[in-house]
Amino acid sequence: MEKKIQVQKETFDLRSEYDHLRSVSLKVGAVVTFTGTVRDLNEDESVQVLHLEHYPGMTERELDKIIVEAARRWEVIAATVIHRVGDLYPGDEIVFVGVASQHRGDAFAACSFVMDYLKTRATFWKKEKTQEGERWLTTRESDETAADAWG
Amino acid sequence: MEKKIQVQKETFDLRSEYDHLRSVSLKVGAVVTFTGTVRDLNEDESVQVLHLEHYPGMTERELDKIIVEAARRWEVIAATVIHRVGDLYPGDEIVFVGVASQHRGDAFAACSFVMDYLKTRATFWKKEKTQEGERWLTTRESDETAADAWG
Amino acid sequence: MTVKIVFFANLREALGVDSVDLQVSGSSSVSTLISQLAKRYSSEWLELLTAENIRIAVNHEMINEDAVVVDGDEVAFFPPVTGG
Amino acid sequence: MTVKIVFFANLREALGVDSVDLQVSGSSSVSTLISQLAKRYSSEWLELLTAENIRIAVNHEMINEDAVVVDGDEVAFFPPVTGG
Repeated sequence: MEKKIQVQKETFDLRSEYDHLRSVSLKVGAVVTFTGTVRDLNEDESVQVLHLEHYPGMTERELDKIIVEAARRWEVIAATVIHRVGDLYPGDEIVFVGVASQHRGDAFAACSFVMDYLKTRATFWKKEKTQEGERWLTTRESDETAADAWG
Repeated sequence: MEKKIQVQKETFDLRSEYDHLRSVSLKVGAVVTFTGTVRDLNEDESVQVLHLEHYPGMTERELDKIIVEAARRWEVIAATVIHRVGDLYPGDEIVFVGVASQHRGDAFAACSFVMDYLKTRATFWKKEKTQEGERWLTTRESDETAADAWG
Repeated sequence: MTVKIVFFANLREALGVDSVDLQVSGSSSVSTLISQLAKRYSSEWLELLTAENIRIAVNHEMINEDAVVVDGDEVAFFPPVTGG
Repeated sequence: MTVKIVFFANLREALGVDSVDLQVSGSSSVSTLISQLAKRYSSEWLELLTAENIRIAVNHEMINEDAVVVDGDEVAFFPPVTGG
């Protein structure tokens, strides 16, 4: 399996990431990508800036483990996770997860599995800056439920 | 909901399609894309050309119905289906499905639902040209099962 | 009345034609159309168009051969779809 | 021995520092490190580092405060992660 894991301030280019996933093998028949963006309506306040912090070294290691676990459960030819940190604004891309497999079922399952884990278990902290001030976020219950559903 | 449905000979550009899906609303928080490519190992023969035929008018109408059904089941802000027809070669992109939603669960479910239906119920016919000659394909059982699983 | 009849995939290849305009008197069932086509072309058409796995659509909606078609309708015959 | 101690998110903000190098004699438990830090800085550190929701990692692996650290280890204190 080909793995690519990056935590970075810079944005990413969907087309380049997709091309990389496909280039790994002619056996690739399905590529599923997920792109998450900062929305402007978290809990009814107007989010102006979302600040993300990670633990360099540990975060990448955890993302690596999540990909390895996905590849243990499904057939994965290549997987990429790119997560941005720093100050992000509504509309900004925040996370990319891409999975290439022979068949679509594996690609869909592995991609959504990685996202569910990433949203809850990965070592990131988020601070929201709104008109009312700034506050560190806590894990959202809905995300916990999604991750637990994978058993 | 913003819908885009195209059946065409030309290939497509993932980045443009993604940009279109995102541009529909600032409420988009999740974009899931599926890209299917022609593999070179269908049923153990070396596929040289895959020829796809559709029923102009009827096929687009069915794709439209499938998207509408997905939007009835999940929250969908924008959805795109592009399917190629004509002669396709191993490595060629054959289908793109993209869904933009507020939340990732809806985007993943709607995108894989559309793909499962598309793979079995949409009005396409496929002819495989291998070294041993050419033959029209029949629906694969695995695809039927995937579509039936949605109830 | 005139109906347009279209064929797809291996059925199209077997018939050697992708579309036919057929004049019939008054509204007819699809079965009647098939008989007319067999009379005009050959009995092989009857066999191919009534084969067990052949699907029929009128104006892009799947129907069965008892359906009645009217002037201007488009009738399609095709083998089971294989999906995209 | 020397261990590097790092802090994240609101804990880092509360302590006002993101990393500390601490010299301790021989191998020590994380609890001992916390006591040393409280001695060096203030009793507020003891409170903040032993708060119920504080997680601890040694060399990027989650552990509890009974774990023993050795020379060159990196010890991290942080609030529950919120995910990406």
